[in-house]
Amino acid sequence: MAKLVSLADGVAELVRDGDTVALEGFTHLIPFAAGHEIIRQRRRDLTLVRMTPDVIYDQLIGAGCARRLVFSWGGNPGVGSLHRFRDAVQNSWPVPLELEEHSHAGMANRYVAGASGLPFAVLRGYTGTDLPRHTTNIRPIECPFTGETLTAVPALRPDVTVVHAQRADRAGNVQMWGITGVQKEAVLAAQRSLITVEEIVDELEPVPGQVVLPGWAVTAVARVPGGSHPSYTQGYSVRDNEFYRAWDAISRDRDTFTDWIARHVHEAEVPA
Amino acid sequence: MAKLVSLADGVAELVRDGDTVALEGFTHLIPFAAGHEIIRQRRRDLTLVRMTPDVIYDQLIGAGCARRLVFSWGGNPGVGSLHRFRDAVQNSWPVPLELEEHSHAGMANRYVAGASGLPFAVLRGYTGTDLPRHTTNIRPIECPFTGETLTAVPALRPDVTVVHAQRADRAGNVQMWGITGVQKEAVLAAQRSLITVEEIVDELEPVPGQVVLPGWAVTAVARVPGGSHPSYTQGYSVRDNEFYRAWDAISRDRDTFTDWIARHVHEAEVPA
Amino acid sequence: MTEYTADEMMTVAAARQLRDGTACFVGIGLPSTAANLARATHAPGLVLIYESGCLGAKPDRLPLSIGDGVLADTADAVVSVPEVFNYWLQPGRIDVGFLGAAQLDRYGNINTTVVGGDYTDPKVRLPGAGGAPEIAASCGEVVVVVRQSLRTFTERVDFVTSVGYGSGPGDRARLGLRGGGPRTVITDLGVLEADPATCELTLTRLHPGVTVDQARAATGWPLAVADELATGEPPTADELAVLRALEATKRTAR
Amino acid sequence: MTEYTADEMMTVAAARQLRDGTACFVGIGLPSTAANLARATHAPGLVLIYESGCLGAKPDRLPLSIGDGVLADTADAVVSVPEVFNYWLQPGRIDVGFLGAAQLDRYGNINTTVVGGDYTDPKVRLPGAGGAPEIAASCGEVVVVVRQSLRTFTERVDFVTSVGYGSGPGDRARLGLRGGGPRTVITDLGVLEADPATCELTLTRLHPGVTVDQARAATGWPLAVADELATGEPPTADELAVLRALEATKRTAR
Repeated sequence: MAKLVSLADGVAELVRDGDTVALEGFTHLIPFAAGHEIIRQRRRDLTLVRMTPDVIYDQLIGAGCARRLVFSWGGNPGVGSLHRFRDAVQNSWPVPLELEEHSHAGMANRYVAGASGLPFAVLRGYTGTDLPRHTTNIRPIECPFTGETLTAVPALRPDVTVVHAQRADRAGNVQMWGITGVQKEAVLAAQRSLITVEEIVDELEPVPGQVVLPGWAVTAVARVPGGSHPSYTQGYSVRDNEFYRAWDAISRDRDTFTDWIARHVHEAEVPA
Repeated sequence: MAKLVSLADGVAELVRDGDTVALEGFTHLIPFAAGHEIIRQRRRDLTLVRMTPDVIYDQLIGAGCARRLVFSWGGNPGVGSLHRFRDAVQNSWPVPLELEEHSHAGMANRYVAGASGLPFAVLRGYTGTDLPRHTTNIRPIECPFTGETLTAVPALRPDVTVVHAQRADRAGNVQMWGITGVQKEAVLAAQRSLITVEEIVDELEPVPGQVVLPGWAVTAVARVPGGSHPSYTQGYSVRDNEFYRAWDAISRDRDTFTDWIARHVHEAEVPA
Repeated sequence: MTEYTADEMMTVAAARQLRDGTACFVGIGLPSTAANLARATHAPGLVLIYESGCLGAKPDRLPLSIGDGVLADTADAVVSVPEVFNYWLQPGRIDVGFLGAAQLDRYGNINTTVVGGDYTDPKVRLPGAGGAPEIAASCGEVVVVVRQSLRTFTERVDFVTSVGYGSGPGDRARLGLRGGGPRTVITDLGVLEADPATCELTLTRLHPGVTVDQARAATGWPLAVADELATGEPPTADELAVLRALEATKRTAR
Repeated sequence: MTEYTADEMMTVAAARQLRDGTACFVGIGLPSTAANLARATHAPGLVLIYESGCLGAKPDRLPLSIGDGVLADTADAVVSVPEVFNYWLQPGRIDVGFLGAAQLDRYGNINTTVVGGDYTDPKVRLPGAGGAPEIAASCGEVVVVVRQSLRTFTERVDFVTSVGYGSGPGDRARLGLRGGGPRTVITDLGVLEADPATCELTLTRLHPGVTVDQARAATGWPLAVADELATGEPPTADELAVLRALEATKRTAR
């Protein structure tokens, strides 16, 4: 059964320096509060994995937590570029950032392979693009029946996956709905998992479109209301589009960024 | 968009002699009425595909519709053997039945590959068993990253898949819930699909645990209330356990069986 | 003491094998009865997983099929059949797999496919593999529940549907099978356990009133017997009462 | 006649490209605006598919991201991200894929990864591939929507993120790409179509008031121009009204 923990304890126990860490959530349910806790605890040398590194990874990268990024699309959705991501790639600030780059289909299938206990996944993908030139993690594979050549990608197996969900019960069964992205696969692919939730309830009332992760497949659950802000949690909050737009200016300059992280992350009031 | 058809027209148009036909439904939602229509229309030389050929396939096999069976478990669940299946395999009655035999995991992944437009699927399966000796459709495959040997099975691509569901709307969007088995994959793997439903409604009210197949991914929908009897349709009917038990005696003897098919299938009242 | 049948003893012994808080892959019939008995007695936190996609089912009556509606209604989650095999069974998330057998050999290899003749012209055609090959490969350990007889406990199985220890020590590792294999076989006569060194099924416990000779006579190979052969406890009054109440739900079920 | 901007003309031209009843894989930004404009005007039965897993979304306002809640709320089905790629895109179920580009060459090869320098030390780091490589590979056809300029329409793309026609005729077949490729490119100046014989993007239509010389001047290779160069229809009053009402929903959105 999953343990119920505080966010600080959950991150302290489950996210370690040097780990491969996946924070997932596809626009919806992005675990911002957990990302901030990782910054507060000053984790270093992380390999960050995420299909769509957006503002939360811009923050983690700018705060110097990451050594390497495995991803398929890095931008501020609907706004533009990620300035901290670009500064790290182009100028190694605050530390160099190594990239391993895939397509969404490849990343999604890598999580599927991880969740399935398989060493690799097969897809029709990447063919003819320049992506395979820059990683050894995209390889051809031949169909043993038709002889056709397809593409193989290795399983993703994060040390820890962190996601946000609507709610959990006291046994740590987790329920999410709306756009649930690749979260089930990301959690099942990982060695450990930390799930922040809006609330902990006695009984999980079934909801259309729900994904339920049984408590025995989850390591820890932390109650973090609003834990997806400025992203949103369907049924609980709406997306703070203003923040996404504001991030462009905040993140463009190293000092403004550093100041923002100091005030809004390091010195933030954190409920226990 | 899916066409709304009568069961008779749907089967006449979509199920052809010599076709590879999958009727799926895992205990729940078994498309018995459609199977009976296939018998009534005296289809021949079908390759029948189904993870769990149970009473419905015993009937199709005994009625002489099948030339070949691709499956992973053939029995009368909770009761015992399938006598028509055994008679066909052991005594070629009424016609010889060729078998291609898999495990559930293999069959499920073959449908997944079919639904995914891939020529094969990879799993940890079959290793050390005698199953690979009897088909060329189970082959080793090497992981291009780790060198580990796994098992490959080819995609299933039925000419037509038939399933039963709770309901559809007028655009042919199909909704099912409860145990939904491998039906989505079986429908998406097929060239054509026929879905029988309990009712056709104006609007599909969302239901927890639902699977929705968009009308543009479905060929035809037929309204067949009770179309899963003696199996069940969650929310509409309960399993007729008596019938499953009675089938043992009905099917044990060729004459009793033939008489039953004549009276309950060929001469049955079929609503338009 | 209450009277009980050999099948009741077998079911109770199988239920006792299941530890609270573990996850168990359950087939229909005796395994399902035993698992539900365990959940209703000493293992209330047992997680029942059915191959129909029901994770954490908590039926209040015995399901009549692995796709019984009561399983979906009471499950923590209902997932697709591909998902139950790919995301839940294959990665080794399930502690115990419960299997039956038409034939079983001394290394716990199981046949549920064909008996007699050859594959294309068998004497008896059985249901086939179902989920068993991958349950046998991937669960933390396997418990086989089967009545002991010369027809079932054979020197060689006619068809290997599910691999136990193959031809002996090291075979599972060589084949890349990651689960622990058939550690325990529960019969109507007693309990056999795989010897850690030889992998051979060894009689370690007799049910009350059963003799070693009876067990030997029901085994188609020279049966290994533990030096310290135990005698199992008979079903308790509570176990019997719960078991019979469960069985009664089958008769009254819709 | 109503005044309109070049971007409005481009969006309207892109919307017109979408036939009623087809399924369209939609990215955020201009493609989403164009697809919703089409659905609100001539193509009410257009099926919008977003990579967040929303199949058949029918938003009543413009979504602000591909994971906007309005997409899930109005979709026929919401599926997982692996499913949208594996079961829906990869098998070729989607008729039209809409893509943008940071760079584009004459064969419709697209770069959205890096510009200038080399891959590990680029002048400009762009967002990367996202869903584009497989959209470009697997959709029935691809429509690229991009402003035409020398910076964008380049002789060679610095990085092939998504394959168009590769280096010319036959390349898609050789690579095993099963979709039809970038048949149409809609810009703020006009419309280019891939020549069926040469695969080269060929200017076939100019937006009203645009000259061939303007198009040539905004193209980094010797631009092929169709013998019968058409001039497109300006946006109708209805198209403009609907488009502007849609755009207004973005500003008032929560």
